[in-house]
Amino acid sequence: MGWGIFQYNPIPDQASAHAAKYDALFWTISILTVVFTLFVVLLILFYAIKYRRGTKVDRRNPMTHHNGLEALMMGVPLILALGIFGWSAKQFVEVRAMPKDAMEVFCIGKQWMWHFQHMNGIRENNELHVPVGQPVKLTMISQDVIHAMYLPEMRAQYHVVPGRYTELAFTPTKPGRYKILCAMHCGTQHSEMVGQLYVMDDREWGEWLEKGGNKYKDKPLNMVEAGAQVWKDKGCGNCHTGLDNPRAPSLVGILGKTRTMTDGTTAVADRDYLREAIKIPHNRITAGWENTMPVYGSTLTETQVLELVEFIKSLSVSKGEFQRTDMAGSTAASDGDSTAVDISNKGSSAGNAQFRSSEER
Amino acid sequence: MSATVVGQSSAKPSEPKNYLNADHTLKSWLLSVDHKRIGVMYLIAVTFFFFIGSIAAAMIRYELTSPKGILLSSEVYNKTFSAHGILMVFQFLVVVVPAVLGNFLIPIMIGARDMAYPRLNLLSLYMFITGGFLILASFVLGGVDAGWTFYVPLSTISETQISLCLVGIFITGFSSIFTAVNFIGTIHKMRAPGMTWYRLPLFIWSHYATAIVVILGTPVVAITLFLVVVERGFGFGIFSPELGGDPVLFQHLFWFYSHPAVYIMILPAFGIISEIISCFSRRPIFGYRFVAYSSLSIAFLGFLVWGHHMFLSSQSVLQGIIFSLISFILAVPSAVKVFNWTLTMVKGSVHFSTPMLYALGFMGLFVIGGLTGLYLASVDTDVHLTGTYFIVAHFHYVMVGGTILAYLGGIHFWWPKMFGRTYSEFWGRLSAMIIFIGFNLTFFPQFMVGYLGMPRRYHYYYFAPEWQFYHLLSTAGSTVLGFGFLLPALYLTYSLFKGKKAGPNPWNAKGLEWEYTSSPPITENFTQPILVTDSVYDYNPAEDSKMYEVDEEATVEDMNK
Amino acid sequence: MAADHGHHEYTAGGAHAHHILPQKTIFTIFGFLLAGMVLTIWAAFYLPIPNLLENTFFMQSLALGIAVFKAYLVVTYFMGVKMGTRLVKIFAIGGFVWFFVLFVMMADYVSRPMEPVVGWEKVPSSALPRDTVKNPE
Amino acid sequence: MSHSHTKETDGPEVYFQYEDIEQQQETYLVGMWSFLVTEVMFFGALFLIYTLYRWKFHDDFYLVHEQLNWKMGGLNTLILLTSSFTVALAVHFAQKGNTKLQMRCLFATILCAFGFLAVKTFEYGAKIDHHLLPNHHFQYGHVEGEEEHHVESKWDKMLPSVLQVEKKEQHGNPQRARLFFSIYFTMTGLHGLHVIIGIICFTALMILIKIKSSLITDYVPTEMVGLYWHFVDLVWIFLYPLYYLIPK
Repeated sequence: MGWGIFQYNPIPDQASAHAAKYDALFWTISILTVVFTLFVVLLILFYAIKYRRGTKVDRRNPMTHHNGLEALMMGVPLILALGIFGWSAKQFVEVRAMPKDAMEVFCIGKQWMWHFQHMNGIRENNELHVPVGQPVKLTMISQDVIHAMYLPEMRAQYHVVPGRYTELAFTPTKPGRYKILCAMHCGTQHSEMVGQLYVMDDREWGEWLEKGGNKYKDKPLNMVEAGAQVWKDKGCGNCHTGLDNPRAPSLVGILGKTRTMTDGTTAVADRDYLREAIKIPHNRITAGWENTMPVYGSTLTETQVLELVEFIKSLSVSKGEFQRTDMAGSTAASDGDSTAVDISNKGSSAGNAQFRSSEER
Repeated sequence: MSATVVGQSSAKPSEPKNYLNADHTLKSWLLSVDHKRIGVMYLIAVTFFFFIGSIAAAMIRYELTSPKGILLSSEVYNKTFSAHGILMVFQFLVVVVPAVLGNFLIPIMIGARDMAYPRLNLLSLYMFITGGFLILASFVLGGVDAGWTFYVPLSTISETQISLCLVGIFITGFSSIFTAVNFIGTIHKMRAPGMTWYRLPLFIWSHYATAIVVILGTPVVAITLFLVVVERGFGFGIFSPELGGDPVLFQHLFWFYSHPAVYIMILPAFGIISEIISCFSRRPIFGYRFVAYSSLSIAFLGFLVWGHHMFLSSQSVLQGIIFSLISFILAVPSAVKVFNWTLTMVKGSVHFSTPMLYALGFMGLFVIGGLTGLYLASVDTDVHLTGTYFIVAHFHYVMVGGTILAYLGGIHFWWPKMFGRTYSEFWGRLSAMIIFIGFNLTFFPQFMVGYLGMPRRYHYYYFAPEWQFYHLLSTAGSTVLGFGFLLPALYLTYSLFKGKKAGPNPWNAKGLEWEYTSSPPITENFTQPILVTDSVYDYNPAEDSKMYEVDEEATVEDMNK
Repeated sequence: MAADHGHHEYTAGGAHAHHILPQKTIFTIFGFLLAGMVLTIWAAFYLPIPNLLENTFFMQSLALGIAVFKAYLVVTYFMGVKMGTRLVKIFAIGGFVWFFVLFVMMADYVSRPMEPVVGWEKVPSSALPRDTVKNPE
Repeated sequence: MSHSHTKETDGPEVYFQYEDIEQQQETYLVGMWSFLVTEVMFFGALFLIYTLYRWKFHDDFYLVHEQLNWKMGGLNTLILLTSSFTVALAVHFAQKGNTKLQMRCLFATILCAFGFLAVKTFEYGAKIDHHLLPNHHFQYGHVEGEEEHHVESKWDKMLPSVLQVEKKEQHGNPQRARLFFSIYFTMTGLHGLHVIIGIICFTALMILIKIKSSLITDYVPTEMVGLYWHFVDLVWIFLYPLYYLIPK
């Protein structure tokens, strides 16, 4: 603590591309607020003192209404408000537009920890390492209650909702260590659901990647490999082969395709669609097939679903070769323990002591 | 207000009997259908709930002086802030002005003998108390840890006494619906002859707008909370994500009421301020119709902005932007009110008495509270600020700086009418200033710490010990504020027994309640039927000021009294 | 504050009872309501046009249309809005208008599919309405 | 507690806060209507939830709704429409001052209300026997490793054959079925609660008229309870097609 208590720091670090734009808007509104407040307060004081009882001022014919003045006091705030609205809405649309070239990181919120998983399979608890200058897109889902991923230095926040993927993008611009907070009350240890965001320069990032994340001795399976593991364990390939067959459609190249359902409706096969198709397959059936797929709603964790989807995504890359499914199955067969994809990361020494204790509880 | 007495006086010429001493038995109080007695009983009840809510607030502030907490476990801390929020919102802010001052004054101000449905009024008092005690029981039996917003699925999986608490809130909700039904019936149908809509005091206009909001909004939140109860109690799954239900739908339905609820809290306060400013500037309110219609338009627009609580809760971007736009437009009628109040002082004769000090304080704080609302109405700035102490500071500026200051102003204004005694002006002015200073000291630092990123409802902030500075300031301020709230409780109670007799119109104010009733009023309010012939607020500032010009020394003496 | 005596066709005398709904009207409305009920059920099961029977939107609109008509009859005649004061009319209409303000909420769910603006990724489809199984067999 | 206004008239009693009987009657009706607006919003939120979920999961709702007995629902519609009719008549006779016929109509209404509850008991009973009440006994569709469960409900067997419907297989997603039944039981349950409150109000009204209570001085109390009852009918007018007659 020490001297830190008396540190006066009016502005949190600006560590993302959006932060400076955000602060520009913030301080513009602040200036308007101060000007308006001073104007009104001084006006009140001026009139109150000028017209306090007993002063000798002209009090004849006090005005009871004046439509022109009313129009003015409605018009000026309205125009200013609309100006701010336009500015703000524009920036909001920008910040909610997910960059195409973003590095994708998956985030699972649960009581009371953040779990992150990188595309290359590195898993982190309550810590997130990202390279500087690279747009990062968090694809988030909650296992239990609603959380809010809040990165104050990035001026970024979005809710993490159960049953639905939400997204949050930011571009870190300054290396350093920043806060990850939960801004939505989520139960007893809400205030301990904090973590660190490490923004690293290219050299550090390379080293960190090389080590497979600084917490792991062995190089972990990447997302696709872990997904292949799940694929094999659950026997997905028994029905979903490289080509459409009477039992099941092929999943090769499915991501992003528009699928026609038995009822004639169409759906774009995005991440949410695939999650639903894995967890509650009978909800929507692709035209031409029957409702035969088992329900994996309770047997697969959110992490496993994410990995499986990444694996399915990888199938689309390989231009639909028939062998790919079998091949992928055999790649993962070498270290066939399915606990490797468990969210709790038991084998790792993730997080500092503070976070680990909260995780074990 | 000018009005003439018509017909022969049916009661005996004024006798010292009034509503307070009409009957002395306990039963005559507890089963009274007199709107004034019900108002007084509400006063006692809300003060009780406010006291408990304040203790919870004090515990929160004390706990936050250290980054690692001092006394409470996280579990107890969560229960404490939930208790604070639930009691203050549902048992205090939503009801305080309408139930105490509205109940007491509305029939008198419009020249009626009582509310339209006196027995319903009594029923709603007892529903309010029942609801309140169920809520308190839920705290005693284990507490509630989901915050006052009860977001699902947290509130459906929590193992605390949420069901009992929600049942209490449900009952309180219907209590405020019945009060609102009563207000609507009374204001529509019970006005004295000649009391046209544009002769109504603005206090009535704002209560009418409030009542409309209550009957349209409260049932929605009642059913929503009821659904949480059935989800907890029977396993029904209406918001459950596992069944395909949408937890965000709960937020939609919740804020459909709970944003308008903010206007339920603040609109009656606007009414009080209009009355006080007009009386102590000794002149009619500037732009009467604009102030009246701004109440209605706030009530109307207030229903279309609930989505600004949900910009980040995976609501569609398009809808978020539309809600943001309407929220910005909503700033306009509020600005109209503030400017009209300010201009009311022009060519007036301003008295700095206790209620006026509260009203001026209200205006200053409401301007800040309202303008900081712009940060949150604007979609982009909301991204960083929502869910932080910035929000906490903002709504306390509106709710405490707005509603509570106006309520205290109103209580001080109508206290002589309610109880026939005056209080010490010195202590009154002193407490108004202490509250103003203490309030700003408490909540202004929270804007700053919120901008720095301190999430609300956090128990610890050991990861950022530099925030302690702001929390220390805030806690120090809250001590001052608490002391400021304690003072009126003491000297007002003292005045009940030892205060000077007030006389029917101590402020020399206009309005039926001042000019045609005794202090305290008799049970039937008026001794004769009333016929209103002219508009409200016919003050004469020039003449009023002259009275003080002539004898300036006496004025100084009077002010120092 | 005087009552709004707009419609005098129902005045049937009697102390203070200005607007009494005639017995004949009550019976007629009851007949309409019963007919509406029968029509709803008949249409739902025995509509002789199979194409329409398969048309979800039409069937839904038909059933709801009849329900709205029945509701209109009940509100206007049985609940006396037609003979009521202007205030009662305002309340009756206002209540139902506000019922639809509640449905602004649907705009959130409806507008989610509109989201993909240039450069945006696909909107999460779990937020979208989708029909489910048509033919489970 | 309330003493009559000093004006001496032969007409109904006027409470002290009112000027005349007309003001009193209008005030009561305004109050009742503002309360009904509240009720509209109360059920409105439920209708909104229903609309949203049916829109999202229309086909599941269609499949699940086949578990409901549309004949019983239809019977209940008939009963409620009849009761609405008798209430309208009761108000008519109350306005004309024909207490005898008024009481008969009120009694018929109460009978209808009990009839409604009886039908609901059969429906709910059968649903509970089939494990369709969405509590922890809830079970829908084919369970793996079990025979197709065909629980016979004693409530179904007691029904006359006219009212029985063909037993449908439990198709559709069990989770959506649970969602459907959650909303179904909430909405119809709350509606049933309103019916019970209506019965209490009608009974109290009849007793007060019978003992010539000073509380009932004119037709307004009957009209107010009538308004409430018409509202209850109104809700069911929409509930019936929305739950029992979902089109494909």
